[in-house]
Amino acid sequence: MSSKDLLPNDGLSEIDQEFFCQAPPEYISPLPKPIEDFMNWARSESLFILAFGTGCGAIELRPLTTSRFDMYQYGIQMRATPRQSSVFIVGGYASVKTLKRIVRSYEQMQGPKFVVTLGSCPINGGMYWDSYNTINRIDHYLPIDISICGCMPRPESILAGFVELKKMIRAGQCDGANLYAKNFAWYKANQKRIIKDWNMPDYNW
Amino acid sequence: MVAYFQNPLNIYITAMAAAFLLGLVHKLGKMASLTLFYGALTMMAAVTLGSALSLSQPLIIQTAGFIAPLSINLQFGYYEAFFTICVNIAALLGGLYLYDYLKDSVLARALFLMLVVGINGMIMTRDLFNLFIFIEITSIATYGLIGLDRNIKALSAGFKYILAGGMISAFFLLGTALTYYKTGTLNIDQIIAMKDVLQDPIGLTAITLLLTALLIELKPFPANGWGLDVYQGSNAGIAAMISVGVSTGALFALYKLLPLFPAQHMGIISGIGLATFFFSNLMGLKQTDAKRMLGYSSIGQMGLVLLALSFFHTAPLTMFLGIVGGLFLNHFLAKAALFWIAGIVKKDHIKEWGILSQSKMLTVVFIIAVFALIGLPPFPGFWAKWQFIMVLGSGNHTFIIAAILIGSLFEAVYLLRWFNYVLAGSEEKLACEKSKRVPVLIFGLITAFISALLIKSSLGPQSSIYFFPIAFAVILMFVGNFIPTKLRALFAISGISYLSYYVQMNVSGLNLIFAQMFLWGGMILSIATFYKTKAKPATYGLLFLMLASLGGLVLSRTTLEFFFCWEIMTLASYLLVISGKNAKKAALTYITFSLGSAAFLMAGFALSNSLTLMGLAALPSSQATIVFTLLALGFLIKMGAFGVHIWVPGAYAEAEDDISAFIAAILSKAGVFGLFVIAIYMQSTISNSTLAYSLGWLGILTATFGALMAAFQEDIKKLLAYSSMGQMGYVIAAVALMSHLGWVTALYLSINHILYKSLLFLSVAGVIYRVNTREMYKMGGLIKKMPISFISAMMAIIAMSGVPPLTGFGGKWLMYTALIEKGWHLQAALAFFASGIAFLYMYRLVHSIFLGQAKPEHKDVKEAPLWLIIPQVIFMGLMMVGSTLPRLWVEKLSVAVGEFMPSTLTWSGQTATTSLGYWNGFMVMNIVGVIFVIVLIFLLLTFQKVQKVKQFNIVFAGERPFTPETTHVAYNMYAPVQKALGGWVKPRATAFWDGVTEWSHTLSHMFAGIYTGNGQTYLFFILLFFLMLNFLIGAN
Amino acid sequence: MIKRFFIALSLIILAGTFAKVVYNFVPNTELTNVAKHYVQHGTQELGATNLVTAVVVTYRGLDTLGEVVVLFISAAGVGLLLRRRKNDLVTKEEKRTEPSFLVQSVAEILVPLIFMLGAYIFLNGHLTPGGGFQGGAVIASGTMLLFLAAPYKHLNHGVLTALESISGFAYVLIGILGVTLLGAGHFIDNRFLPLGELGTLLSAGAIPIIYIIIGLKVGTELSVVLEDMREE
Amino acid sequence: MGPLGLKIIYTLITLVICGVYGLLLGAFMAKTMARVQGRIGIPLHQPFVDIIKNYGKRTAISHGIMFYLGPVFRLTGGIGTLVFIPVIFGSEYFSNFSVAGDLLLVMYFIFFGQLGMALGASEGGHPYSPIGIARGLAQMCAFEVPFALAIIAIAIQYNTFSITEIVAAQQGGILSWTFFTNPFAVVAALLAMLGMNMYPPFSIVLAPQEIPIGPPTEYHSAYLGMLQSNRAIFAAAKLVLFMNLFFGGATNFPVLVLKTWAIYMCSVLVGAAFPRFRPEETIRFFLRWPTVIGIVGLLFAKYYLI
Amino acid sequence: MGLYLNQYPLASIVLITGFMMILIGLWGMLTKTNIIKIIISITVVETGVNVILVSIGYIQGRTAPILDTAVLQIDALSRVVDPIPSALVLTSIVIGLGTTALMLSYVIKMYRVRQSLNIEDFGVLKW
Repeated sequence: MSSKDLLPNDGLSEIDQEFFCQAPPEYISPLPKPIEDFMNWARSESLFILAFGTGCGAIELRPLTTSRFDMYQYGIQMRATPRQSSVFIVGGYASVKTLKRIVRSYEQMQGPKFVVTLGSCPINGGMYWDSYNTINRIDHYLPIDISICGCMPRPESILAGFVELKKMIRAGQCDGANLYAKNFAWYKANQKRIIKDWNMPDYNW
Repeated sequence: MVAYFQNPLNIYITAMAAAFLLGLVHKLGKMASLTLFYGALTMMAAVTLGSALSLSQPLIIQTAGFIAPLSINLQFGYYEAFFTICVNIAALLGGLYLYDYLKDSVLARALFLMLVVGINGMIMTRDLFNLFIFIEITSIATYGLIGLDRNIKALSAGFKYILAGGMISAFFLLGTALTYYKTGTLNIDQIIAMKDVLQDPIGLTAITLLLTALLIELKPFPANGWGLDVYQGSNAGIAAMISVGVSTGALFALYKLLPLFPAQHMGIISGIGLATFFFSNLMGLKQTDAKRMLGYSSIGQMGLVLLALSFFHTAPLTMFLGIVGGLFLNHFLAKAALFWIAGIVKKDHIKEWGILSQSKMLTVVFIIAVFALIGLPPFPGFWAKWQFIMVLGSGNHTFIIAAILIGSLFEAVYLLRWFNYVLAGSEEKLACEKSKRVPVLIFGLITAFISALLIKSSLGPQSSIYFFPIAFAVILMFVGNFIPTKLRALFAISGISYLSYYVQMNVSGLNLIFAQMFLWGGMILSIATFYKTKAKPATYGLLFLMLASLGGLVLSRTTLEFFFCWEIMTLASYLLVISGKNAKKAALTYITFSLGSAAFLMAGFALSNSLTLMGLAALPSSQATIVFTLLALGFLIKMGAFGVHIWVPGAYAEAEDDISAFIAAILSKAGVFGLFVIAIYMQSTISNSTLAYSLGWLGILTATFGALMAAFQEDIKKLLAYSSMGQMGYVIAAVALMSHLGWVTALYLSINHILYKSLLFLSVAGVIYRVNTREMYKMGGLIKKMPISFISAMMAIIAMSGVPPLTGFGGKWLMYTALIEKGWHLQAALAFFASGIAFLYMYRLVHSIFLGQAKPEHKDVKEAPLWLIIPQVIFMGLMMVGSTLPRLWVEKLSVAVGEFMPSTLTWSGQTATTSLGYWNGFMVMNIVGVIFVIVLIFLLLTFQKVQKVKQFNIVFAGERPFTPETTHVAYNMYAPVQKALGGWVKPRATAFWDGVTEWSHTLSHMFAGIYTGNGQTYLFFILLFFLMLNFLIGAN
Repeated sequence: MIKRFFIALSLIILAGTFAKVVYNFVPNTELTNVAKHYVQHGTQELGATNLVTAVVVTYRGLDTLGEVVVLFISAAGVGLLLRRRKNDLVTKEEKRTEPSFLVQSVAEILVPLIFMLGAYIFLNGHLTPGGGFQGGAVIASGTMLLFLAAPYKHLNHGVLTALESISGFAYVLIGILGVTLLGAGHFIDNRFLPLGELGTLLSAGAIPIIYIIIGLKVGTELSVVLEDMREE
Repeated sequence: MGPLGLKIIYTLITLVICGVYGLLLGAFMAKTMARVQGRIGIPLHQPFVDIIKNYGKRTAISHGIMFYLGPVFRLTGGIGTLVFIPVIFGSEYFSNFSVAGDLLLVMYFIFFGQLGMALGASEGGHPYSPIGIARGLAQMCAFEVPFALAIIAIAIQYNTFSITEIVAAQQGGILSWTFFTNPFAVVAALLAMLGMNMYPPFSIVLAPQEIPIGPPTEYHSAYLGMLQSNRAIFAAAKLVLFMNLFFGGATNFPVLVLKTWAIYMCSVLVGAAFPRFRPEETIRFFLRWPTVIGIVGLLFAKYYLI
Repeated sequence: MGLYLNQYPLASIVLITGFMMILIGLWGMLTKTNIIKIIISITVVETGVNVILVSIGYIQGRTAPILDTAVLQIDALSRVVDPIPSALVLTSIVIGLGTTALMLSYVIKMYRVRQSLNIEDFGVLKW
């Protein structure tokens, strides 16, 4: 598939085309096994969360930084910029409006990157399943690594989820970025179906 | 026939015969009478010239077959010859100029002829009563001619003139009567011989009356309101004749009678002259009517001539002609030309004078005239004023020097403000008859010719060094219209190359270093000027002139040569600045401060009593302190030191972009050179003095405030300008250290400043050329479009900030070492602060222009033109070499300074060692290079995939940026700093100088208030003037 | 008022200065050296019995030439100011009052007499009190009377100008004749003509001629001035 | 292997030691902060893991050449600074390349990395980068004043700019340290160091809550790894410099660790206790008391010590 | 020195009259606003100067310098007054006449333009 067919960037005006990069994401093959394993360990031990509260669940993240839960001891830190983060947390229901920001922020993170969802809504819409405004299945739009259920999940369960995520990373099971690159066309089509005012590039580097 | 031309009496005979015949000949037809008129004028001029040329000794002409005192005699000596030549040539050209005016009225022609006769008579006659008659002839002819314009202005002005004239003639006649009563003769020579008889009350009253009358003819302050009205109200051609002709007659008449005046009271005359000069120019400041302004200037100049006359009326011929004659000639040529031009322009208000710029030739003459009046070289006024001031200096007439210099400055301000209006241009068409244009041009040519002669004669054996470059520059300026830009540039560069070769052959040591800075720097920078497809015609000539004058500065041995070059440099740079698009206001500020600087220099040189620069070394210390202060102030102004820096941003910013580079990089070093010169020669006095200490503080303050102000600029060139000011501050401090290390530092910083300021200004010139704005926040992201410009700017700021490994660090290292070695610790701390502040603006510069967000309108911007890139590459290369092998040049500087004081900088290998520390530039460069490469390789190896992205691919809180303008952080970048330190850089200096301007304008207005326009008031002033004179003479 | 006070004050100071002059003034009892020469040798040298004339016309001839010039340019100035020019708006001539019969008839008688008197005065300038200027002025007064008598009568400008021109030029010419005939330094020397017998009309060299010329010139010039002023 | 080779090897050893030590200090700082807040805090190896992870990122972006080179400049600046400082007094090899220049070189070389980084970050095009840099530069020129005053006081006191000689002059007992001979200068310098280290209350540059996270907003992956490496090395270099100038230097590594740790604690403890200044407050602060203390120190040196 | 008025009454009276005329004329020139009056004042001043000139040339008890039958050449030296001041006065009168004529023509023209003879109305040019 040539990049031209895939990325017309037709949501952008002519002037804007100049300002955005047109390249699609690529599949990046892992390093040789032992190095990759070591790296996976490092990745699992150094989880930088993008501090982007996308939904009501974000309120449950805050206690993690406090002395009671203190996620820092597990190597989990908050980061203010998606460039430096490796974990994206969809904090509960994702509205149509938020989805655009979620997609852009996610795409701006550098791989390997992981997505964690909190609560029921990202899984099936939860109590908002029939809302005109809420995304029902977030994994149609982003490759999800782990979903933590509950409405909302308590901080303890979030921590448990992170522990699970770390295990999965160490096992090399979390390869969302490559998945996204592979199924890019599908994801993009889904996203564009929902987001009507698509005014950003097709892939947000 | 030859005899005809050799007898001055024929001037009168010709004129009178012609004048009487005119009426009759007119019956034959207009052509006939016109021919007669112009024929007579020509013959008069020819007779004057012929008589003057055949003059072997002063000629006494007796009349009526009797020897004086029985009859009236005339004298035609060297002095008379000089003045009559001036007058008669002016009359011929003035008559030509008035052709339009005179062709309709035969009476007017007769009057004009008689006016000339009157003036000639005033000059030549040696009989007191005859002088009275000639004064009356002149006056009445003038009254009549003024009435030619029968409008209310001319009429009321003329009537006031008649009133004043009536009073003058009453005074003169009464004086004559009393003189005759006391001496029994009317022959001036006899009266002078018997002047002891006049030392009683009646005699003194007689003398006072005569002098009052003649002085009033010269329109002294404050009894000169009528004169101003006449200048303003009458036709320009007539005003010109009054200004250059009638005044000449009066001046010479006064000169004749001056021996009568008690020598111990000569100070009164000086005082009158000085007050007239000073106050006229002060009052001229507020003037907006062109002719009245010229009137103020005329009166002022005559005041100056009077002042000179009071000093030199007994001086030998050469000195008399050199000073009084020079000042007079200057006024004569310039004022006639200006009045004539005023008549061509026919606009009262100076704001409407833009129309003049439609005629290039007239504008050139205008400039020449204005510059001549200001006293810039090479025009006659410069030489005369220089000699005059030098003589005053040797007599310790400090007050007079100050008043003259301040008055000159006032004059310069209003004349140049006028020039600005001329340059403003206008849509209106300039109608100019050939008969009016020709005299103006001829006067322009005469001025140029005399100036050329004066260069040759005044500068002595070395003069050709100065003469030929100027000639070359002038030619280059004039051919500017005819040959293509590139060719002119080529000529200029080859000229500079030859000059640099020549200068380097002839100087050594410190001067050689400066010569190389000026000329090599200038040469490389000249390459950049190729980028303009179409330069203004005069640009290259001026550029060459500026660099040549810098070369001359280095060569100069005498104070005159130095000052000459300094002023030429001022002149050339001023014209270069003003050729910028909106540079007029800035250029005015620039030239005002430059002339102020020149005034300080002149005063300093005058008080030093020394003809050579070397002579400065021999001054006793009390005198040396004053001289040093004055000279240093002059140089400091030119360097834009703190407090007198307000010209800096305007001049740098508004000049054309490539010219700014010259001014910042090269021209600012002239002040450094000057400072060095005086520091070297007056080393013994200045070392360890409070003066040097204050100078050091001033330097550091300049650095601090320059940097601070630079940080708050939005205009890229103003930023650079303030930055230059700051950098010059370090140099000032370094020179003030008066230590070996300090001077090496100063040289090092100067050279480094040339390197990085050239880079910055050229880089910025390219940017401005491409994006057409100077506001930094309107640029951004240009690194991708103009990578080389970026690299050059980046190297420049690294060098400027003093970050190793580039050359800047050497400067900082030397500077701090030198400061601390000297014990100037607090200064060193402040310098640290200043260099910290410098980071602010340097970052701002590079970020706002080259980094951040590119603007859509700059989509198609290309790299700067090749011609701008070439010199940048050269400078970058030089900088790299200099950074890597600092010993290569620092040692040379050290040796050059070592001539004057023991070296404290030692070398082993590439390591420089001082008493405080050590520095190995070579090693630093290598270590940094190696580390950099290793780290870079490491980074390259670490990456798996790097995607090149574009400017909007940035983190934007989940959104996307919409416009580059709102995403680019550049405007008011240092708002927090401004909040914290903005109070330090409130425009206090500007406010101060604005205050000075306002005050002088208020004063100007206040004093001008005495000219109520009422003829009676003027008469009253004349009466008071007499009473004052009488009181002064009687009371003493 | 304050202005007047200051004027008065300064005039009082000036009066003080004058008083000092008057106080110190010793009237002459002897002629000055120059005057002595004139008185002793004037008559022989120039042949004029009226020494003032000798001084005016020859010894200080340049002054007189200047004087003529002054008068000439005054007249020219008046003409320049008052005479109509091409582009002037033509104002309607004012109505002038007819002179009385008395004036008219007296003028007819007197004017020729006045002219004659004038001529007499300038012709005898070297012998008796009087001279060119005085004569000229008398002639001009005749013209004045003429104007009063005949308000609408215009003088012939052409003739007057020619007369004036020629007489002026002639004066200069006579001056030059002194130089050409007697050599350098003899400008306006009357002695190129024989001095004649002292006390006769045709004596004193060129002085009578000069005075005739001056008389004519002054007369015409003053007449022209009067005419100009009237015509305005 | 000539002396130069040996020197390079020792320099590398210094680098490694200082790098590790710097990272540990960083971790220690975080840990201390956490303890102050009642948390357990990160494990001490966390910074190492972070760096490894960042170097191991699979993708990266580049905004352009200067963006790319920014971290390179930064790290070069850090390493260079360390290299120009003699680390262990009395050891020829651990004096590294301090023969290339004296204290002034070090002081100005500090800017090398900062300047390069600033330019690189600017090319990223992110608006927060220049804001952060502008704040950083403003803060820098403010804290430079007390620091410069302290440095000059030292230069007066020891009449040299050579760091080795300054350390040499402080040998011979604890009381000959500058800390005791001229406490004013040292206090001024330590106050300046608070600003230099950019911990609260002077953390206006990074200010995660205002301008997340200032200059390096766009930096990630290996860039970030390099910046983190530099942070460790540079911190160590600065501490060594302070130790050398004010605390008598160190004759071996344990002493070095002890002294630098103590110096570091000043920053850490202050940082843990204070909220953040605003930029203009920062500037005013440094130009007020620290400057006064610095001037006192300078005058003290000038008129009392000599 | 001293006051010689008593010794030489005629010359002194004339002299004083001359100075008085000058002062009176000046007063008129400086205070009268009517231009015609100013001109008259000027002529008064001029006349005053001429009177002084005459008085300077006058020698008590002598006659006019015309050498005819009344005054013979031989004793002319002790009989006549100084001819020079007379000559000067003659010239000065003529010059005064010329100036006055010119002034009057100015006045005529000025009156035409402004319809006024007040000098204060002609201050169009000032400062």
